Amino acid sequence: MSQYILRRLMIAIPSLLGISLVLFVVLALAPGDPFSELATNPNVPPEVQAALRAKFGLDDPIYLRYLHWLAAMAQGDWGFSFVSRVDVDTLILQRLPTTLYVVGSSQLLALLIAIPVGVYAATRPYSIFDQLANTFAFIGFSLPTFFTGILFILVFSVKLDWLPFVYTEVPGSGIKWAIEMIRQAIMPVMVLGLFQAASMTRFVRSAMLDVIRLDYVTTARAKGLGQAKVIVKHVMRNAMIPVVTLIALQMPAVFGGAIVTEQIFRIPGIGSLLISSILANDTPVVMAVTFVFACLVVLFNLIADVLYGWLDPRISFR
Amino acid sequence: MAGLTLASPSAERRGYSPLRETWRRYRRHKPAVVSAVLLLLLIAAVVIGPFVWRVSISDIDVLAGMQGPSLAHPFGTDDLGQDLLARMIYGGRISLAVGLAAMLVSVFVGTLIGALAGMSRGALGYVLMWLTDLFLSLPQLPLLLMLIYLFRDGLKAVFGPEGGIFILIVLVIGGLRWMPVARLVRAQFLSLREKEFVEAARALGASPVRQVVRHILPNALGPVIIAGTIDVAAAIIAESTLSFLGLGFPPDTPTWGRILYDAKDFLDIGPHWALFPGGAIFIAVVAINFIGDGLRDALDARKVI
Amino acid sequence: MALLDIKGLKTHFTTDAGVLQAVDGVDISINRGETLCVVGESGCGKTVTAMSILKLIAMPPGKIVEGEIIFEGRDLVPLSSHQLDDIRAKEIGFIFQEPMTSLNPVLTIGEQIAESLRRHEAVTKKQALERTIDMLKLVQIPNAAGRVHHYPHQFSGGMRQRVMIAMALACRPKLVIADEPTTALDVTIQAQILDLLQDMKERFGMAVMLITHAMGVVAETAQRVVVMYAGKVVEEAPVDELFGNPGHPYTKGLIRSIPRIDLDAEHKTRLEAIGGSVPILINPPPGCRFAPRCKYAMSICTEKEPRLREIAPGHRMACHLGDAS
Amino acid sequence: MFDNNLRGMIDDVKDGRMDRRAFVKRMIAVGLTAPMANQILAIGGVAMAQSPNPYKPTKRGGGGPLKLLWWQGPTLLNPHFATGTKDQDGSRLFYEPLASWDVDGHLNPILAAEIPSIQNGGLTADAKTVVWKLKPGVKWHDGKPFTADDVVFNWEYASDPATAAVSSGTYSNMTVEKVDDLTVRIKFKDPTPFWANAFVGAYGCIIPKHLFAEYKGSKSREAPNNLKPVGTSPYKFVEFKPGDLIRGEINNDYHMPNRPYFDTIEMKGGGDAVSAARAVIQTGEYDFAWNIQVEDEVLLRLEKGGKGKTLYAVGGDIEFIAINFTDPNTEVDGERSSMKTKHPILSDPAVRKALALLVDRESVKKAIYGRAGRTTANYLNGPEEFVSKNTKWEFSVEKASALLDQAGWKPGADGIREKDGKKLKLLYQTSINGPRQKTQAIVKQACQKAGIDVELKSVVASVFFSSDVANPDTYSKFYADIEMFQIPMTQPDPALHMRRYLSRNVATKENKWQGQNFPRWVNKDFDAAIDAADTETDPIKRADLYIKCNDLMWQDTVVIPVMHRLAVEACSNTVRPALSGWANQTDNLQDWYREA
Repeated sequence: MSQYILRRLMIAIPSLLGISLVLFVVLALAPGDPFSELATNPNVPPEVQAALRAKFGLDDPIYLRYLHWLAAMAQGDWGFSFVSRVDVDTLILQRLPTTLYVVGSSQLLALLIAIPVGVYAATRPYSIFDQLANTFAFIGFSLPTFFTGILFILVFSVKLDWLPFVYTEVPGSGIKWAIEMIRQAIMPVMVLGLFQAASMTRFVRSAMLDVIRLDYVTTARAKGLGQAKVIVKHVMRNAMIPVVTLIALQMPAVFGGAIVTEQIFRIPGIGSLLISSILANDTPVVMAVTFVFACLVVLFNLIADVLYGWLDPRISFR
Repeated sequence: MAGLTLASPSAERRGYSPLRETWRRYRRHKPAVVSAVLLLLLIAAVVIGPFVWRVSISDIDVLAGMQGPSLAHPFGTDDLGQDLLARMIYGGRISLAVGLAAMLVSVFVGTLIGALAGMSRGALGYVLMWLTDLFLSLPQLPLLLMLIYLFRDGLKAVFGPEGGIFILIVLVIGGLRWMPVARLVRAQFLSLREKEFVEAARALGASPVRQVVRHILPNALGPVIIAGTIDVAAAIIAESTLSFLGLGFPPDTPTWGRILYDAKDFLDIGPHWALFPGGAIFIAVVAINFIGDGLRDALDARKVI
Repeated sequence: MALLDIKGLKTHFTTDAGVLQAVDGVDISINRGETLCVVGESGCGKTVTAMSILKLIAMPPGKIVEGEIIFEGRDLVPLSSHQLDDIRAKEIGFIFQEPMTSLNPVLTIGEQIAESLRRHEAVTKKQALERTIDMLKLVQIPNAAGRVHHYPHQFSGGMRQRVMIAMALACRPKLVIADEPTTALDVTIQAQILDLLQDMKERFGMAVMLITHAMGVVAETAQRVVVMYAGKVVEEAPVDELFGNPGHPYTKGLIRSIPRIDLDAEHKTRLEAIGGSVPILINPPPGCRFAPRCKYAMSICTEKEPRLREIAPGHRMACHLGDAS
Repeated sequence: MFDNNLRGMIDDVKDGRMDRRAFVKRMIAVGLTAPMANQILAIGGVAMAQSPNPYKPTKRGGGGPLKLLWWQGPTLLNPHFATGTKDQDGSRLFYEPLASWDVDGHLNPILAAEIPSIQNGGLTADAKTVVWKLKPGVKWHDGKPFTADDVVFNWEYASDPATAAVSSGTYSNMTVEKVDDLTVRIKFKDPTPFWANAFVGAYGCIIPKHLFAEYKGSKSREAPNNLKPVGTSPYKFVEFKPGDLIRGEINNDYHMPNRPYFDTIEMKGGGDAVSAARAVIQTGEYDFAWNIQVEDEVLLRLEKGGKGKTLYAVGGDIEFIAINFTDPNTEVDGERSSMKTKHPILSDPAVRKALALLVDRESVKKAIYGRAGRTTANYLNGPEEFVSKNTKWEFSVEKASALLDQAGWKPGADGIREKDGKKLKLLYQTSINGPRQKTQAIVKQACQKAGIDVELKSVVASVFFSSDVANPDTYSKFYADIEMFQIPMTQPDPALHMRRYLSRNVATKENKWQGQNFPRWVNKDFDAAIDAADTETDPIKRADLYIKCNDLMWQDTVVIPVMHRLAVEACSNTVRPALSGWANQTDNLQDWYREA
């Protein structure tokens, strides 16, 4: 097993280099200018904007900029944001905890909903509960998060005035501070969690239905283990293999943050940083975020494969 | 019941054809049939609509702004007084086309790459997986920005302003959703190709292609169909999220996603404006998913119906 | 008093094409320590009967519409699946036909056997493991202690069937139902499995209901035989009586279709096959269901359904042939 | 006639026969803005009266938190690097200029002891030198004293090209010398009537020399205090997360009495304009929201049962449609919209006039901008004295069609007009923004009624306003027939605003499309008038010259003004902000307070 992991990691390095090259070319080719806001400001003569572009080497040929980036990256310098004029790694590390906290807990909420609902719906196919679960799943992933986000704000903040909808992270401690932190995270986590739970429920239900019909389930029931034990120990144990792999594949999305939700609730996460940098074509930041994202994708693909092998004894590691 | 071979009725059959058999099993799945009818109705409404409802999509009448459903405007009007029904019909064509085309692109490409990676024993598998990882980590926005910037003029010259951007959007949305399907198919292939029936086919001299098409693929269809049907919803929503970020179709092309986006700030003033596009997307997505369910049960020989 | 007494059991399945009467009024009884064989072509309802005993059929679409299943004086039909759990594997063990798919691929065989022990007997994990290893030795699995932690895909078909037997017998049930345990295995392994079953029966004195479609297996193992056709019992008799003096035309047909290796070349006759095929059990025609394929069919056969009646001590048959005499 | 009449009045004020307020009122009646009227007084020898805002609180602090919402979060806190107004607003929380414009258009001294004028010797008659006297006893947040050295250093820091400061434009062609610890002299190379630019307002904020001295020039980006500002403002720095949150707390030894009122200040970034308005007006979660570019209908609805209202400040920002005088579709030696070409359709003045008639400004106001917009025919809409009265606008499809018919554009089979084989088709591009897209739709429909086929195009803002030479979609390349966007007026003076359209400023490939005259309009009279106004010290003549320039642009339909846009803010009912049309929202932060 460890030999297999080592081999996969060795392959990951050139693969990441290739990915970083393609990413850089895509970003360099994409039009846009971090100093665009200066254009219509009469106080700032155009030469200033051009001088800034030259100073940050925006007009150099692409391969040169990539080599600079790679050399800097090798020495651990993740680059310098044009828009905030601050080192990129401080920018990302500042926002990472928020993303992990909000998006992470929404993924958790999604799982806590999807697995029980999916399993229960699969044990009673076409029952009332199953139909309801299906319908809510469809509602879940057919409404975009920007729509449900605003709906939640209108209902819970404006009409009922239960929850604040502007997310501000103020350092502090104590119960009151903790409660406040939770109160303001409820809506974004709900919006994001329900959206992710929707498609996850359908996968869990489908995986369960595939397994529940198999012979060894009848064998298990013939042992008088009782419905609950049969479902948990025998059916779920098998049905969860593809589901666990799917969850592992979605983990990078946790880092990528939820662009739309972070925009609506003003959550200072990686998602909103990514969007503002992309729209302002702040290449170093976008490059850093997407490169970390690529590393996570490769890492979690490996984790998914290892998980698959560990969970399913039939898969041997060649 | 499992593993029990029921005595299936053996009355003489009018010549067994897989298609008729699939249709017979599909008909068993009530919601799937209802959804198929619903989807056809939706498509018909969107295609024939303009000839029936002749109101233009861009007539601005500021005084008639934000009116609820009425006889003159069955779906009401938006803040510029434009008729929402006409815009929904016009936009529906594009939204449905984007959804379906993107799903077909993602399922086809995903299955192709997944199968190749799943079947290959050597380097090809790793190369394809590298490609999948690459596409998984490409951020959709800058790619779209770059593609628009590089190809828009060329496509516009060939297909006209709207056609050009339509193809671009479909390719980008479809072209960036195949990776999960590819991974799913690869995982299925890895386990299925070890199965005895595939070895048997191989023993009978079946070429790798035949093994894949005739034997492995039909068994791997379940999750692919599920992923495909979820993709349609994701594609329609991705198109609307693009307008949320200010990209996508030119402003005067009212796709459902675009209308929903424009309506989001007026939810408390004119909820009708957001309800119709939201509802339309919901119906389309539910229909397509139930059809997916029906198809999966119909095509899955192991499920006795 | 019989260990198990099935009276007038009817198990029907609602399907698109109508109600499928898979089991339509079956009476079977087994005494303690007896080996009963239930034989018949596939699709005659023998497996559904067996599965109905422990309600292992999926309900819906299946449903026990009528009849009683008296086990040690207690009717199992009204019991809920939850109440049946105390009887499953503890009182009545089950051995399935398809060893390749009847074991959970992701659990070790040791775990799958031990869980049944832990469920029904107050044993600690360690004791359960020891008894599991003993069982595996009993069913002649080499290096049992080593292989107890292996997974099903690491065993051959024959070995897996031995594991199934170990699993079924772990709690010393009074009755073991084996649903065509050897059909999926090749002949040499088949004989070993049948011998193993025989040893187990003698060691634990349990009753065995062996379901098969192979008359050869019946001849070799059964003490009493029940012949089923199209959801009904057509003949029941001790094994020697049945082979010696078969009454029902269907039973005669079955016996004649056994290839005889004991006869020398001249006496060999062409094998006789029974024409036609098993009828559809959706609103079947009145009268005897074998009539369309029966050489001796008379007009009454297509009108009135023959009842089981005794034609010799312990030998019953449902056929109008004897009526006239 | 006009001049001596004015001179008479100035003398009356000087010797007390007429009080200042009466003079300013007479000036506005004549068409001068308050800021300009005050400067005339200053130059005319009358000291500019400081009308302090009616700041009511009688003691410092005790006002609790002040929570601000900027839907574009500031990304850096160094005023000299501030790319957008959002960054200026962020820096202004902690740094202060010598003076800022207040709501009445007066220069309000902040770090300066008094406003320079002829009387106090601060100004010279030839408008070439300005002397600022600094307020004594002012301390930086870290306790160090604020002296003239800091002011001189800021000039050196900004004008050094290696610092790559964005404010270098404000500090070019001048020299700043230290007279003594509390006085500074600015010498302009040539007479600048509008002297109140350096060290005033957003770009005039002063950073401490003792913290930034060794980070002048190329090392400017490493300065630790770029992210931890130490200024002189009423609030001390606590925390900053770029693009998200800025927090500050009360500066107890602030150099103004009874100020600031609030104990802590928080500026939260991100989100969009509508939800910002909701957070202030509907749920009252925040006290103030910046730049609410939202349909008036939505704002009216929010204000109904709300906890806040919208505030408007009149400035000079203009949203307009520019006409391309060159041909964007033919390439001449590698350059489209090249000066060697003439626009096949729009070079005909009749067509331009017709197009102007097809912009339905009333509908745009009603459906989109509402109270935040005023219909206008002028490109120059502020300060008052420069606003021309001789222009008017009209919306009439019939007149437009008639004009087009006379010009030889006959409607073809498909209703689109044609003239010798060419179809009347226009590409109308703008940057992506909700209200703008709706304006495009309104204009497109009117054009279609008049037989003009309009194709709409919208470009991402960072691409549209980019100066990247390779990017075809920038406004300065103007690869379209007409384009629409907004140019703000950042100071109460038209010089910078109008100079853009000088013939010599035309955007071409040679100057890498940096020329500000993107319509590529060439007009000799306009050039002459602008050059004259640059050196004209007599404010009346100067005003007339700019009005003439505005009228020239109107007659020749160089641009079609769509909306004179006001600055829109959302504010809670209890907070009293000090806002001005001529300054950024946080420029007078020290005077904000809350009234129950």
